[in-house]
Amino acid sequence: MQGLITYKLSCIRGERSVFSGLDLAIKPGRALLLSGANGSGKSSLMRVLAGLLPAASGHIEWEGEDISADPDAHRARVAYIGHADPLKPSLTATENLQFWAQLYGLDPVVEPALYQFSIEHLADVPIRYFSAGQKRRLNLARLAVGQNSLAGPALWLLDEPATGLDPGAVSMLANTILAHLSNEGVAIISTHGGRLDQLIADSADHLTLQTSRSGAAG
Amino acid sequence: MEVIIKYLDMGGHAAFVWPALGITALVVLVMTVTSLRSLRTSERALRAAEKQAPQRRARAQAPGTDA
Amino acid sequence: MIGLILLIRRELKLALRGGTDAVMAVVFFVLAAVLFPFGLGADPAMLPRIGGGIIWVVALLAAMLSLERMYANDHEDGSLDLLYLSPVALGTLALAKALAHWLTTGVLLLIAAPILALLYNLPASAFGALALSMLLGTPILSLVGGIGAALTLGARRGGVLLALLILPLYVPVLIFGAGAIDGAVAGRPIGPALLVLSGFLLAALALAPWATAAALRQAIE
Amino acid sequence: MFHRFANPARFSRIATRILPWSAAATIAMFIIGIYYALFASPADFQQGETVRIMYVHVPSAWISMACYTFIAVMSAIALIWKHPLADIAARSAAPLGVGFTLIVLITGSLWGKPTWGTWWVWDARLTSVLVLFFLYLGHIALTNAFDNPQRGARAAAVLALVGFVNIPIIKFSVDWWNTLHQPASVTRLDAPAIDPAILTPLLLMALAFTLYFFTMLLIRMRADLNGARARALRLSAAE
Repeated sequence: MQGLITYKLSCIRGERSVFSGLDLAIKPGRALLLSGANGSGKSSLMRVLAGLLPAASGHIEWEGEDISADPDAHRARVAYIGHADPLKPSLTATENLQFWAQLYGLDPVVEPALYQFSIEHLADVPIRYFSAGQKRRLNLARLAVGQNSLAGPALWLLDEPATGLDPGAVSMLANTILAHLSNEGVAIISTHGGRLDQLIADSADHLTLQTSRSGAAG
Repeated sequence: MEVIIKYLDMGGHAAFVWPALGITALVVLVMTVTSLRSLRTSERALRAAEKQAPQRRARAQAPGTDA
Repeated sequence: MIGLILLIRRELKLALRGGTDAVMAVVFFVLAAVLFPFGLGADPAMLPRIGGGIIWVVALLAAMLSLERMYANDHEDGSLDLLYLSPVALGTLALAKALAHWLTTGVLLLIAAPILALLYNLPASAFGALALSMLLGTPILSLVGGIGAALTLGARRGGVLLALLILPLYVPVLIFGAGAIDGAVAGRPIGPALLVLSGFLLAALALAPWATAAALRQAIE
Repeated sequence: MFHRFANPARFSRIATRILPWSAAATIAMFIIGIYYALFASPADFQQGETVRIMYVHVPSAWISMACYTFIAVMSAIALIWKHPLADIAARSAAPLGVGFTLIVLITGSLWGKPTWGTWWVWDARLTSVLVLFFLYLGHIALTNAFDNPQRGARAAAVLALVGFVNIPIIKFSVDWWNTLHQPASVTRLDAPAIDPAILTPLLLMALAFTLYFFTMLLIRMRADLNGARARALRLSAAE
């Protein structure tokens, strides 16, 4: 079991090099906690690993296979949480979750996921009445939807997932992540430190991205 | 003199021929001036940037060249 | 295919619950067309001659009103990233978006068009040409418009820019759409114009999702 | 072939070496071309002296169309091979396209008044060129509409290709529309054989315009490359 490995990965945003020569190796069942100052390239790295952003150079392997060999298969194994919550204000919590589950070919029974993040009482409430923290919980509940099926994504890419969460919700998130890791899943989590790091510390490695010193990518 | 006036008159169509040629010359001139000016400003910006970062990567290339 | 249906259903649901966008487009359509006689005079002999062209020009502008939001919401709230990561191809997404846009805009314009035909005193023989040309032409507006909407994602001054990009590309639809109606008013055969419109529609169905997908790909990066 | 110029730094060096020559050739050709166009050629027996407008009008029309084709080809290269120089070439050519299209429209109008008796005819060609003009403007506006220049370049590349597919369609539509609305009242210059006395200055001016386009393109591409390099240097210095 090899998990996720990157070789000499580099990324250019606009005309600026955000990181270069990045080597990572994460075994199944482990998480990587990614820290670094603003602009150090955490989000860009997440997007490169998800396949949303092409790498300027280097390559990424999953279980020993280059992901560019089969991008569709790679996308199918990725669960991505970005900065924004991709939820539609006019749809209810259930409808929002169900849409993503169906689009990703996952089991559209979403109640357990709502329970997992303690928002089951909001199941039929349109998102426009949600607070920012509640929206975040619902977005994270997407992770729980596919979790227990074999088809569920194996690679979780969580870009500052704990933003706006109260301590209770952070524990729920930590439990969800730990359950994922115990299923031999891989998670990469960008963070600015805090409770989440402590809660999953036993299963996680740390990496601090340095702000890129070379602005030119020549 | 006669010849010149007759020539400038363009067979009675001076009001069309000369403006047409004049506007063409004007557009060509504007394109030339803006192109040259952008080259000048870019060279100035490049020199200023090179002075700011002389110690490091003085021969840095434009981005994306190693992709 | 399942993805296509799923996406269209979502768009329609969002349009139904969310917004008055579609209704506004139709109101604009009628209102703008009503303005022309005030400017041009209401000579009952002239109105049928210019009616087809005006209805089509106004339809182009009305269809464009809601184009800007086509992908913008999904772009802003991160949905576009997830749509891209899903097993559904971007081309399918583009097709679903265009079809949903047509169902919420083009179809309503199609329904409202006979009202304008009455106001413009079009002869009864032209109603068929009007309906058919709108039926064939408005989906092209949505398909080609989708390219523009995807291209201007995240741009400054997106709305005006979108108009600048898309209106020149709409010229052929305008020519043949209005041509069919004019032909019917003047008693010429309308078949050729409608056939050409169908050809455009097929070409747009084949090529526009592809171009939109390429544009979306750039927007996601 | 691209690999020879693939490296922007090498391109800059080559461009620097070519520029004086192409600039000199442009000036020389303009002098010869203008001499032929204005002095060494007779007036057309049908159109009289207004034929002299043609010597700038027709070459500009050729360049304006060739320039769009050039942008489309460069856009395809930029999208398929992600070549940075292709983006820069397309971006640098577009304002020149606007300039030449503007010349075509204005000189066409000034030629039309004495020849057809009106400043503007909704003639198929004129209308197509007008649409081309708007396509150029849209291309430039889109290029500059984003904070990330690369995003602008790629979006504009997609637009250029979409526009390129559309130009024949627009042309054909306008032809059709024109036959419907406008009886063919305009006798055009498309005589079977053009008098060599007219053809010579025409070709000379076309050559001059082409050289001019090429020279300006090199200048603009160098300016663009310098700017990108300066931005990259400043970013590295700021960190």
